[in-house]
Amino acid sequence: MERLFIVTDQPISVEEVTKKVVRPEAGAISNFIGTVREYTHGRRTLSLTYEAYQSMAEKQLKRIGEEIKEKWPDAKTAITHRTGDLAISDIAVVIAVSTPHRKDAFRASEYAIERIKQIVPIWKKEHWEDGEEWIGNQLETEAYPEGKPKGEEIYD
Amino acid sequence: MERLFIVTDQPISVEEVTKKVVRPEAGAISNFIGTVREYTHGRRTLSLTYEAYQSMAEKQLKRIGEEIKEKWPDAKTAITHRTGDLAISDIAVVIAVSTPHRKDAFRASEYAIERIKQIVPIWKKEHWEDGEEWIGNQLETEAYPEGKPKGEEIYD
Amino acid sequence: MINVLCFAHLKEQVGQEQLELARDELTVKELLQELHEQHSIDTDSLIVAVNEEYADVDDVIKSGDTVALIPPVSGG
Amino acid sequence: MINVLCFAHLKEQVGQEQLELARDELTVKELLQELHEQHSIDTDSLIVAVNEEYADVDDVIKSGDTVALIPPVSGG
Repeated sequence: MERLFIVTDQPISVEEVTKKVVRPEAGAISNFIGTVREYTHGRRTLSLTYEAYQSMAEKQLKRIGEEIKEKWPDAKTAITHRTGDLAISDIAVVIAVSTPHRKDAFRASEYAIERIKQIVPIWKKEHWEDGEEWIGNQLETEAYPEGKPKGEEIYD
Repeated sequence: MERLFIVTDQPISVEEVTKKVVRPEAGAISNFIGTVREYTHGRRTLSLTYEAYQSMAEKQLKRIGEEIKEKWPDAKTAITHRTGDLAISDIAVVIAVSTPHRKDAFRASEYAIERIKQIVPIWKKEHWEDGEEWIGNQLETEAYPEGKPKGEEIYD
Repeated sequence: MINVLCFAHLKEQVGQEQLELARDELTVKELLQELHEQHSIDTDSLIVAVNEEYADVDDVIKSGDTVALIPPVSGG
Repeated sequence: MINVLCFAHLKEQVGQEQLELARDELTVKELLQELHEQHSIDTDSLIVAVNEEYADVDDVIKSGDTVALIPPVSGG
């Protein structure tokens, strides 16, 4: 059984993830590839470390695939996320979604990366020239979107 | 000098096209991959033949890259389109756009495939069980979008 | 006995990947209160997963469950 | 002499990749009229490229230019 949703400490092959969603019914594949960016808000990143709650993260990726299937029934999704130490330009995540027509592929692929940033237990530590820090809630919003408990609100 | 805009009769490597746009300033890459779909409107396609006015097609692909640069100044684009005989699930086109942030990558990648279908002199012949035909104007619209002469209107 | 998994800055703060609570049963809310008192963990922005599913504040955790403290995620 | 490139169904219809017109200078519109009359080409949905750039109906084609007949495209 092919594994469509993977969290791994090995480098990710775009080709390999993409191949999983190629099929006769599909005419379009949209990939999203997240790479390590050197500058964020003018601050230079030297490297990143990703840590995951691996078993749950894979479950959540699978859940995103199921959500996509509900919204775009003809879509097939594969996602691989990397963990460990990454250098600038290294690939952190590869999403591949195939659909019969292109618009759905773009929409579903974008949906997948938004959801990853919401509900998948993976954390990023940025290493700068003058320090390092675990980054939380990249969406820079206090309220958590649906599908995930509401954080402080829930537990207050 | 790396060639970013290519029309070729050789199989396309997603990895190779993608690598051209990886760079430290980018955190996001959106690929679009067009594959040969077996069924269109219930009709079974056996194979496709793509023919191109190669030199002009590469110029037009380059033009699309320039249009993207105008709309999304931080974007870098690479496109390879294949010609010749393709089987079901073969890759016809690979687009890769890298940007600092993900939304621009998705938008620009989608823009690129829309423009390819408008202004790049490449033609598709569909081979069915009961015949074959050159397909024109996939957008199924009479009026041509801007950036391309208006067809019959112009010459009437 | 309940095992609690820690990740990211929590793991560094607590100094270990796992905490053990000598309890047979408690709610998520009670767990967070206890962690706050005993380990000085700031539970304000934490979400709790029980057996790899996000849990509600009133959900009951039992001995043998796998509990994880999930700070705001930052993958992708 | 003006060379005219044909693609896709036009190439098959005309039976060759290239047509030759013994003219020194003419407009795109005149070219299309001539192709319609001499080769029965349906020019209704054609666009003309001159030296690899899409051309306007009043653009002038001169001997030595590379002209291409572009049916509606279907790449991607």
